[in-house]
Amino acid sequence: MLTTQILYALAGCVLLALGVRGALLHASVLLRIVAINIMGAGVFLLLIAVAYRGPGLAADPVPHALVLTGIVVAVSATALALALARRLQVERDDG
Amino acid sequence: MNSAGLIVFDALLLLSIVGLAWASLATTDVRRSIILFMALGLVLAVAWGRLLAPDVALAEAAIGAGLSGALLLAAAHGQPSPLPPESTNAPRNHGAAGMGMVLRWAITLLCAALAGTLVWALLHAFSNPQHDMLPRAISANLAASGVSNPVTAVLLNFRAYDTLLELAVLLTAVLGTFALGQATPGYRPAGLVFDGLVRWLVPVLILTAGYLLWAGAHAPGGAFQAGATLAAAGVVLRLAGRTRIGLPVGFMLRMIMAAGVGVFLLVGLTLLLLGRPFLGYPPAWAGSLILMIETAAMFSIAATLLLAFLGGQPESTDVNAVANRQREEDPRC
Amino acid sequence: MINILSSILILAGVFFYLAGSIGLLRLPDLYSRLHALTKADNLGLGLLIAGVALQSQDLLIMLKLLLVWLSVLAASATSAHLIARQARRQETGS
Amino acid sequence: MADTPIWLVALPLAGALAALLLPRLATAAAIVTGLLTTVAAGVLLFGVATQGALHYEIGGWTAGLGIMLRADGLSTLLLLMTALVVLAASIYASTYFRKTYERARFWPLWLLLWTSLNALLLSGDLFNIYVTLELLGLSAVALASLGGKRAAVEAALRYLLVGLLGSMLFLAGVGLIYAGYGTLDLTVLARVLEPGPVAWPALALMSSGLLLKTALFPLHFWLPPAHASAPAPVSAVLSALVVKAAFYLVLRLWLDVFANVITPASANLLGLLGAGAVLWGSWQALRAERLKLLAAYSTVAQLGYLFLFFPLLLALPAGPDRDLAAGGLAMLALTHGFAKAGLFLAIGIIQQRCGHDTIRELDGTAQHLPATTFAIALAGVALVGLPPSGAFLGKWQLLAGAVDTGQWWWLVVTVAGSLLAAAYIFRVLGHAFGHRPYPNQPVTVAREEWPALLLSAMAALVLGLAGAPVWGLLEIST
Repeated sequence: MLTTQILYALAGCVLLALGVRGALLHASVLLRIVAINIMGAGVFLLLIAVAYRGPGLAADPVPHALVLTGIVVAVSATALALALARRLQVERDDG
Repeated sequence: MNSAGLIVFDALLLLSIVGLAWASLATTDVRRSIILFMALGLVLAVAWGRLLAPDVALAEAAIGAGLSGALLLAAAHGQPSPLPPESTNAPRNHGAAGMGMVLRWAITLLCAALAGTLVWALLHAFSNPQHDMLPRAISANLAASGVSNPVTAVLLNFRAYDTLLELAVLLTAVLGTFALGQATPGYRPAGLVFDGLVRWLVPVLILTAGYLLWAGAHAPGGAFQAGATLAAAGVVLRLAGRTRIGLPVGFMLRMIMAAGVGVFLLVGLTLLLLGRPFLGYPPAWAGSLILMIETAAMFSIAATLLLAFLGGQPESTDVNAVANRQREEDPRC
Repeated sequence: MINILSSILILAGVFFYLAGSIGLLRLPDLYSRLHALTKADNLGLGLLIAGVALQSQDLLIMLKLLLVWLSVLAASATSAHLIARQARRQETGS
Repeated sequence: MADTPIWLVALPLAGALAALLLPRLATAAAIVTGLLTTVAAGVLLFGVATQGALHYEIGGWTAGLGIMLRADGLSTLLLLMTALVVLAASIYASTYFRKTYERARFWPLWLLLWTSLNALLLSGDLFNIYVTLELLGLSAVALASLGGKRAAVEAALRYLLVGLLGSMLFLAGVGLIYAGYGTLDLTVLARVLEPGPVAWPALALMSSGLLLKTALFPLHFWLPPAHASAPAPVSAVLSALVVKAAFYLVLRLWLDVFANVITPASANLLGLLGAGAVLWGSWQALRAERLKLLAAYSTVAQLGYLFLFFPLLLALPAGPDRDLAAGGLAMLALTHGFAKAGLFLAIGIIQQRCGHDTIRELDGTAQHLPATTFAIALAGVALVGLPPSGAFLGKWQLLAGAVDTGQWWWLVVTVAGSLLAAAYIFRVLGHAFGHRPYPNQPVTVAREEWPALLLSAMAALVLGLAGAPVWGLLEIST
């Protein structure tokens, strides 16, 4: 067992749980979007910690590639969510 | 650095990660939360570096911290600042407030249980010897993949199909934002100092993007990091109040948006028609094909991220835009 | 010898960072906070980079470090200017 | 033949790009793509029926290193249903969206949605499934927001946030699996997974993400507004296919990949939630004031039936009885797909022709739009589960399974749900056949009404008679 790996994975779990809590409890749409992004960051931290093999050893490249994909997917989803939120604001102001 | 120092470093890093996440979620001020989130992204980039994931560190710094933050801040732009505290302080009768408290605690407990279970499961997973079947298979096949950076090999060769679909996700998101409305109006023109920075920064960013794209084959970098850097150049221009930010309109814009998925698909299908598997590059050609796909992907990613920052379709002479404001005719009964 | 020199530089850099952070927390208004932050950070980073550059003993890496410092200088100077100007605008209400 | 799986993904994706680049030809491009993809789905079905399950290694890399597509009986049947439903809805959509800019927006997203459905049904890799889920979620949300009204945007935003929460939970489960087993390939995982502290939480995380997306009671709150405020062809596909894609993944994980990890208690929990969905969804459908809302709540209920099968399948020993029950589940899912799509398209016609879909004001619709009303009645036959619809066969197996395993309480739920379904369908038909004299001429517009009619007829007549081949195909598994 690698202490580093465990510590970072634990932080990932904490971020995930904090994000879920924020996503469920916040009233503001933007804050919910931030919360979901933090949740994603937690999952990414978990994956990268899984990939870590110790100092001086090459890490497993698969989780790195997965996280890169995940980051791009997350920013896409964030962009769409923000566009929806903005449109909703416009509709509210009009009505 | 000796191991004691490293442990102190780890502890500080982890504390700031958890602390920033907590602070970002604890506030009801949207802008404050976003800025703390961006700070979290930067600290995470350091953590990726610490965990020997430089590719992810670059992407996180450019996309996770930079562009996501820019998108969020742009969306918060229209909102009054600081946002009046929502719902928590809203007048309520006692029963509803009691219910709310119960719900909050229930959700908090649920999330704590979630974290606890995950930790428990992970400790079990880590107590077994680590699986290195897949990393070994990757290094055994790296020579045939056309690139020497294993992360690029996974992204654009072994799991290229994921990346193709991921580009489709990006395209979907921007098409979705197009359907929702027009680009936001620009910002006021930059003053002398900012303009000076822009003049020097934008060429450097473009150069960096080119370098990252080329370096991706053998060192940390690649299309996503490069595309995000290129998009950052556009964002900077936009913030400096420029109207022309390097994006074409109409057909050319759609070409650039489609280029990433298009070239990828074209390469895959051409190989299929030549009797090879879909996206099964011949080893001799793999390097060039990957560079070609990555170049197209970089432009698509940059354009897409920039369009997402604009928040919709830039003004154009397109039929779409002109007719955009027209409402549907009334039903015909 | 080089080790001692670079340690002194790095420690000096850390001192400026510390001073800057304390200034950010303790100083009364936005302008003086900006003053503390940018001045101290730039100098702190410069010293830190000088210390690290001495350790590396490779010209290319030294150049890269110099580039990092120059970029940060430009960025922080500009952002400090923008923040101050925006604050000024809000004060004068224009 | 061996390449067919990848064509099922590549064709709609290429079509989406064509529709994006040539907005004026978008409709033609979409219809051509639709025909080609449907042919490909037919070829795949033929291939699987004659040669057994198909595997396709993308890039020629072995599974594990690369990503493998797999097509077995169940996924092939769902792929063909997807193709037929999307094709019919496409034909309807070509008349529904009348303006060039509407079409230019709609078609690329529509074909991307189809791409994601096919990719999801074929995927044999856990992380790839996550990517397809995100593609599915984002394209579905973008399409649902096309209505443009405030209600549609609001519902779409909630749909997106719930979907993101779900896919992040799913991804956390995937990460756990990778930490514990070092592979993402479903076939390999099915071999190596064992019950324990890694597999249980991973399955729980992935399942809760998927249950959010498939809107299982009580996580269904986002579905009715999203499905009821989207444009009609989009609602049809959201209700018939999109939620079912997430259900398919639950089924895949529980009965196939994690088969030796699940416990009877967890299956009973799913059954219980399913029962809640059947009763609550049907009750809300009965109380709905708008047709679209009725259809959306009916989706909640119909998904509930599918979850009732889990405790039965777990209790039945492997053998012909279990296969029969599994076939009943597939039959019910297929029938609901066709029937619900037909119903939503028919509602779309009513909404466009009459300007509203308020149930109380439907009087005279049967005279005004006879073919559309017939389509609704046919879809209703399938939703209630009357013979000869496919749902009748499915529910019959559900009842038989409940009796065989001595779990009579599922029987009560099924009967109660069917009675409620009959009530809400007859409520609609009662108004439609109302005697208020209707001044206008009867209208039939073939291109608008055929898709709805064919889909409903497929559900109510064809599937029920095609039981034997469906059961035969389902026995082909990977």
